[in-house]
Amino acid sequence: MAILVTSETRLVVQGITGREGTFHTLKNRDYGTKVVAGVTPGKGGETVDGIPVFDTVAQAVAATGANTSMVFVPPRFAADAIYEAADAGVALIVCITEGIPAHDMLAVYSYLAPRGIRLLGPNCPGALSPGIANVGIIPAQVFAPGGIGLVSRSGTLTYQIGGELAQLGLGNSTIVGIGGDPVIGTSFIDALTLFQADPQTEIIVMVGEIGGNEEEKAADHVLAHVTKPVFGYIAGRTAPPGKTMGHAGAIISGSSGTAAAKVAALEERGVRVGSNPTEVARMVAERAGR
Amino acid sequence: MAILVTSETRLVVQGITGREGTFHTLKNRDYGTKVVAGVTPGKGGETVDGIPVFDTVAQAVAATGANTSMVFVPPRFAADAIYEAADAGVALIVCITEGIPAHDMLAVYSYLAPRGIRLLGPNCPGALSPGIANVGIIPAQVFAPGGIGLVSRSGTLTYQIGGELAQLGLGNSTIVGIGGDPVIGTSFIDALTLFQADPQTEIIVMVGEIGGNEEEKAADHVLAHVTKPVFGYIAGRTAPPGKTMGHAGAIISGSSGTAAAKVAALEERGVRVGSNPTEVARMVAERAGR
Amino acid sequence: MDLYEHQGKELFGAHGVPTTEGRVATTVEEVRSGAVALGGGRVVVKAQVLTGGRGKAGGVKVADGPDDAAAKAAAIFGLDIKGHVTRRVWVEKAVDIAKEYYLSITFDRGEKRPLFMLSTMGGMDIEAVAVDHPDALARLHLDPAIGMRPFFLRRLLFAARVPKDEHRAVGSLIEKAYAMYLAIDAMLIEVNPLVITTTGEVIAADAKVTVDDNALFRHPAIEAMRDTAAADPQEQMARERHVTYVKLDGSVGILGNGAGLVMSTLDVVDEVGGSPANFLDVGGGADADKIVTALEVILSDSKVKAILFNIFGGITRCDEVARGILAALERLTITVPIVVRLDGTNDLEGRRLLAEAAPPNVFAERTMLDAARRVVALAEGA
Amino acid sequence: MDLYEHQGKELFGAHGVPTTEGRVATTVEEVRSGAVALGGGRVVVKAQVLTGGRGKAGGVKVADGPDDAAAKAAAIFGLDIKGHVTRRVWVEKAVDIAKEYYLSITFDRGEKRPLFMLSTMGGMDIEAVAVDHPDALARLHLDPAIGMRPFFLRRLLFAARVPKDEHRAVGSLIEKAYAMYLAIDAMLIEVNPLVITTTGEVIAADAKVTVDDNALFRHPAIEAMRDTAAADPQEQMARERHVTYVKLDGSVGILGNGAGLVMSTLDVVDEVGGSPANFLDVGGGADADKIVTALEVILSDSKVKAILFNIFGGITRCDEVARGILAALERLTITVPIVVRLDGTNDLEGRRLLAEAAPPNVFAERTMLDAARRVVALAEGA
Repeated sequence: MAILVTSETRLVVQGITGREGTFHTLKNRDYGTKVVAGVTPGKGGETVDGIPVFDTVAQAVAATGANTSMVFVPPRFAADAIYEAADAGVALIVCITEGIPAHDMLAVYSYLAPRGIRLLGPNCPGALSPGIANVGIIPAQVFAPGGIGLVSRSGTLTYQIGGELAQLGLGNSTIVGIGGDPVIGTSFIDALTLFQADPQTEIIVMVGEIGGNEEEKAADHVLAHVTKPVFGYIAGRTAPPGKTMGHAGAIISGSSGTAAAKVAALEERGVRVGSNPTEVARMVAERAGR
Repeated sequence: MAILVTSETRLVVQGITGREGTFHTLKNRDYGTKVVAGVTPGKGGETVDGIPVFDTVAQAVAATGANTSMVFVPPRFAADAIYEAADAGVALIVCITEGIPAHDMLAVYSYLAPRGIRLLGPNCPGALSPGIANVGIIPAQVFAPGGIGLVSRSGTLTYQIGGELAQLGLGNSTIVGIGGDPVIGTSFIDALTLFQADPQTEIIVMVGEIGGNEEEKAADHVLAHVTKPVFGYIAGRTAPPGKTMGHAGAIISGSSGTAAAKVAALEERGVRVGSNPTEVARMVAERAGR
Repeated sequence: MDLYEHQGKELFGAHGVPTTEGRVATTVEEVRSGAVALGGGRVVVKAQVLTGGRGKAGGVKVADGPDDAAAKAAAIFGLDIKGHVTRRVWVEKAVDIAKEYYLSITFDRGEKRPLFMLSTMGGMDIEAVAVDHPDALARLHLDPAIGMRPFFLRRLLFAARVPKDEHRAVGSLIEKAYAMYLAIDAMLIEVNPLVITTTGEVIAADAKVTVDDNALFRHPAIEAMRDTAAADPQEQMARERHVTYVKLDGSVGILGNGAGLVMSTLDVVDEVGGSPANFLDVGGGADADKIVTALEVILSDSKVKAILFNIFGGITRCDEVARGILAALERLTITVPIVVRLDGTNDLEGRRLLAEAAPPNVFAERTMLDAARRVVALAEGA
Repeated sequence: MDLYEHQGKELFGAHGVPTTEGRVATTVEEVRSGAVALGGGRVVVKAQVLTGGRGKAGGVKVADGPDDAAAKAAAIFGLDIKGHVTRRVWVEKAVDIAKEYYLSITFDRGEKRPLFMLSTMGGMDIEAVAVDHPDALARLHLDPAIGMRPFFLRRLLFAARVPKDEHRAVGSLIEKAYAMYLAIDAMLIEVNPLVITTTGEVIAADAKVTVDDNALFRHPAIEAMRDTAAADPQEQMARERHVTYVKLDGSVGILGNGAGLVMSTLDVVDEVGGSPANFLDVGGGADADKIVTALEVILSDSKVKAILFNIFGGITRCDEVARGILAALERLTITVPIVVRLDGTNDLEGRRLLAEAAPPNVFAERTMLDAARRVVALAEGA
C-alpha cells in the first residue's frame, strides 16, 4: 500500500524545465513514478524527454488527470505555484523548494488546511515508497521495499537512517521527509496517522531534531492513537543553546525544545529513542527480528 | 425535529442592546428560544431583561455554551461580527442585517464555506420552527407546527405564504428565509437538503423571485435528490425588464432569470408552481389532504 | 450605481489603469476647447449615457481637430439613445488601434466569486462572440481566499490566447483593474474595447463601471458622482428618502414591505385586472415618518387613482404603519382611496388604530387577494 | 535577522507605530549633539546590543540634558553586555511614564498562526509575569484567513483588561504593528514597555524586531541594516558565501549537507570522544565551488585539526562534492587530514573520483560512525 506516494500517483512537475527540475523528474520517472506532465509558463507544447509540458497546472490536470504536484520553482514563486496547484484541483502538493518566506507559507497553509488539500514540505525531500514510486529528491537506490515507515524533519538525516536500516536488511513502506521550515503542511502526527492506517507499515521510525515541540506533540499522539511500535531519534544533542543551526526550527528557546527534553518526552510515551542513527537502526532490527 | 433552529439551539445575540436587537431578542425568548447571551462591546457584565451581556462572542460562548449567533449590528460592522462568531466557534450564524456590502460578504463566505460554518442570510428574516424556537424577525404568532417546510428568498413574502397555509390549517416544520442579497450563506439547495433529511417535513414549498438562476439550480437538485413533494411560487411576473426592484437579485438580465423561465424550469422538474400565494397554498393543502 | 464612461475613466486614472486622456463637455464650446487642450489633433467625441449601443445610435464620432469635434458634438448633444438624452460628451485623444480586446470583471452571485472574462475578439458585440465563438471568450473565477496571484493572470491570458509578448502589459492592466474593483466595491468593470495600439501600448478605451449601492457609505467621492439631473424626479425623491421606488405606467399605487412581497403584490393586482402605478418597498422596520414620505412619493404621480398598502410585519410593526397612514392623512391632502391590509407584528394594534380613527377613504381588508380586488375596483370606479 | 532597537524604531516610524523620538550615536560628541537636537531636555541613553538584560547591565541611563547624556554615554560605550560590546547608543527624548504595558507579535509555528500577547504588567520580566500572573498576560492567535479585524482587537484588549478609554489608542498601535509585521515579514515584534504617558499617549518605548531571513530578498533596505561589523568574521564570511556556519570550540571541522545530518554528525563526533570545531551546512545542491568556499570558511579557524565530510546526497550530487574537494586541494593549502564519507546521489562516481586522484591527506570511509571515529583519531593524532 504505502502512504502519500502510491501506484495511484499521477505526477505533474511545476518547474520541470529548470536544471534541478529536469534532473529529479527524470530520476523519479526512471524509478517508476507515473510522471504525466510538467508545467513551465510559456513552454506549453514542448516536451521534456517525452513528458508533455503545459503553460498552467489547470491545463496539465485537464489533459493528464494529474493528482499530485511536485513544486520545483524558486522560493519567490513557490507560494504562487502551490496556490496554482491547489486551485487546479491537485490533492497532494510536494514542495521541494527551500527558502520560502514564512509569511507566504502561513497564508498558503491557512488556505490549504480547511480545504483538505495535503501539502508535503516545503523545504523537504519528498516521499519515496520503495518499489512503487518516488516523488522528490530522496536517493532511491539506497532503499528497498519493506515494513518500516520512516518520517523525518530532516532530509539527509532521513537518508542516513534509511541507509542504516537497509544495511541491516530492513526495507521501507514509505520514507517521508516533512521538512524543517517554520510552517510545513504535513506534520509528524499526520504521517503517524497515515502509517498507523497503512497495512504495509509494521514499525514506525520518527526522526526529529531540536527546536519547537512537534516531537512532543507527536509523542502524545503515539500514546493515544498508535498501536504499532514506534522508534525515535533526535538530532542536536550537542548544539549550543541559542545558536541557530540552519533551520529556523532548530533554535533552542529556554529549556523546552532541547534534545534531552524531547528524548524524555518520547521515552515516557513508549517511543524508544536511539542515541545515534546506527543505534536506532539496530533497535528497529532487533524488534523486527533481524 | 425541524431544521437549523431546534431545541438544541443556544442563542447569542450580537447587538443585543440596540433597539431592534432588544425587541426581537425578547420576542424570540418569549417564544421559547433558549437565548443564553448577548454581546455588545463595552457592555459586558450588564443584562438585558436577565440575559447576560458580554464584551465578545468568545466570552459568551465560553460562559454559556452558545452554538448559534444572531447578528443584529449595523451593516458596516456586520462582516466583523460574523467573523467574530465564526472565530469563536459558533456553528450557525443568522444574519438579519440588511445593506451589507457585497464584497464584505464575498470574503466572509469564502472564509465560512470551506470550514463548514453555516450562515443564514444576510438580509434575511431568520428561521422559525413553530412550537420549538424562533431565531430572527419572523412573526411567529401566524404559524403553527406541522409538516410543511418553507424556504424563501424574500422575508415578508414568506410570511404571506406561511400565513395562507395557516389559514388552510397547515403548519410548518421550519420556515427559512435565506435572504435576497447577492451573496448568501444558505442556498435553496442547502435548505432543500436539510428538509429532505428532516423526518418532520412532509412537503416542501420554495418561494423564489426573478433574477439570478438559484431557483433553476434548486429545481435540478429537486429532480436528482428530493423525494418529498415540492411546490413553488415565483414573484416578479409583471416586473419590467431591466428595472431593479429593490433586491440586487431582482434584476432581469436578458431572457434568463425571468419569472416565466423560472416557472418553466420548476414545472419541468416536477415542482408545481402556483400563480399567486393563495393558489400555491391551496395546491399544498390539496396534496396534504386538507 | 452605474457610472458614466468619463467617471469610470477618472477612477481608472486614479488606480493606475492605463486609459485615454480626455475632457468632459456639456457645450459645443467646451468640446472645442477640450479638443484644443488635448493638443488639437484627432479626437473622439462620445455621448455620455448610461446605456449600451450608443455607437450604432450615432453617439460616437471621430473628429479631425477642434472645429470638426465641435461640429460632430453639435449632432450628439440632445441625441436620444434608448430613452437617454445626451447632455454630456467625453472628448478624448484618438488612439491608433492595432487590436481590440474585451475584458470584464463581474460579481458572479451563483459561484460567489468574481468572474473574469477576456477575449481577443473585443470591440464588437461580446454576447455574439460568446455564442458564436465560445472558445474565444476566456472565463475564469477568482477565489477570493487566494486573491489575485500571478498564476491567475497566466491562466486567463493563456486561455484567451493573448500573445506571449503582450502578457506583461495586459496582465498588469487586469491586475490594476481588479485592485480597483476591490477598492471601490465594484459589481462590474467592463472594458470594451481594451485597445492594443500600433505602438504596443495597452489602453482601456471604454469604461463601464457599476458600484455596490450598499458600499457607497465608504466611497463618498463616488456617491457624489451620482447624476441627479438625469434621474426620474420621483425616483430621485424616493432615493433621498431611502425608500425603493420604481415608477410604472398604471393607476394603482402600491406600497409594501419587502421586495418579494411588493413584487408579488404587483403580480396579484395585475392578475385581478389592475395595473400597478409603481413598485414601492418601504423596507424593514419603517416608522410612521417613513410611511408619510412614501405616500408623498406615490402621490407625486398624478396617474394614481387608488393606493394599496400590503404589509406583513416582521421587523416592521403594523401599529407604526397605521400611525403613518393616519399622520399622512393629517399632513397631506389625500383624495384617493387607500386599501390597507395589515398582518404580522403588532397587526391587532394596527388594525385597531385604523378602525378607531376610521378615516373615510381608508378601507381595511384581511387578505392580499381581497385587498388587490378592492383596490382595483376602487381605481376603476374613481 | 535581529534588528537593533533604533532600527526597529525607524521601521515603527515608517509604519505609523507611535514611538520615541531619538538619534543614533557612535561617539560621546554625537550623543551630546543628539541630545541638543532633541531639545536639550531630559533624555535616555540606551546601549544598542542584540541581547536582552541591558538595563540590569547598566546599558540604559536617564540623563538631565546634553552634558549629562554625554557623561552617561561615556560609561556605556564599550560596555560588555552578555558578550556583546556596545559600539552604538540610542539617545531619545524621555517620556513621562504613567503605565507600562507589554505587547508582542510572534510567529507561532506550532499553531501556524501569529500569536499576540498583551499585558498591562509590562516593563518587567514578562516571563515571570507569564508564570506568576498567567491571567495578566492575554494570548490570542490571529487567523490569517480572517486577517486583522476590529473583533480581534476587542478580544485582545478585553482579555488583557486594558481600560476602555485606552482601547482606541492601544488598539490602533497594535493594528499598525501588525500591518508592519506583515509588511516587513517579521518573525517577532516585541514592545516592552508599551508606555501610557501621563498625558494619555500610547508609545512604543522599546523595539525588538526579528525579520525572516528567507524574505530579505524583498526588503533590501532591511537587509542593508545588517551590522556586519558586529558579526563574527567567519560567520560573516560564511553568510556572504551562502553556507550556514556556526563556530564552536573544538578541533574537528565538520561539513555536511542538511542541518539535521550535520547536527547528528556533531552528536556522533561528540559521542565517540571528539569535539566539533563548527557546524557547517552546505545546503542542498552544493556545487564544487561552494565546497571550496565552505572549506575556506572551516580552515579560517586555526583550531581545526581535521575535517569530516559527511554527505548523503539527495539533491546534492556526490560527484560534485568530490570535485569540490579536489579543486580545494589544488587552490588552497590544506595540511589537515580530511575524512570523506559519501553516500546517495552519484556516490559511486564521487568515490571513484577521489580514489583515482588519491590525494595523500584524504581518507574515505563508508559509514558515518566509522568516519566520525577516524576523524577524531586523526584530530587527536595531529
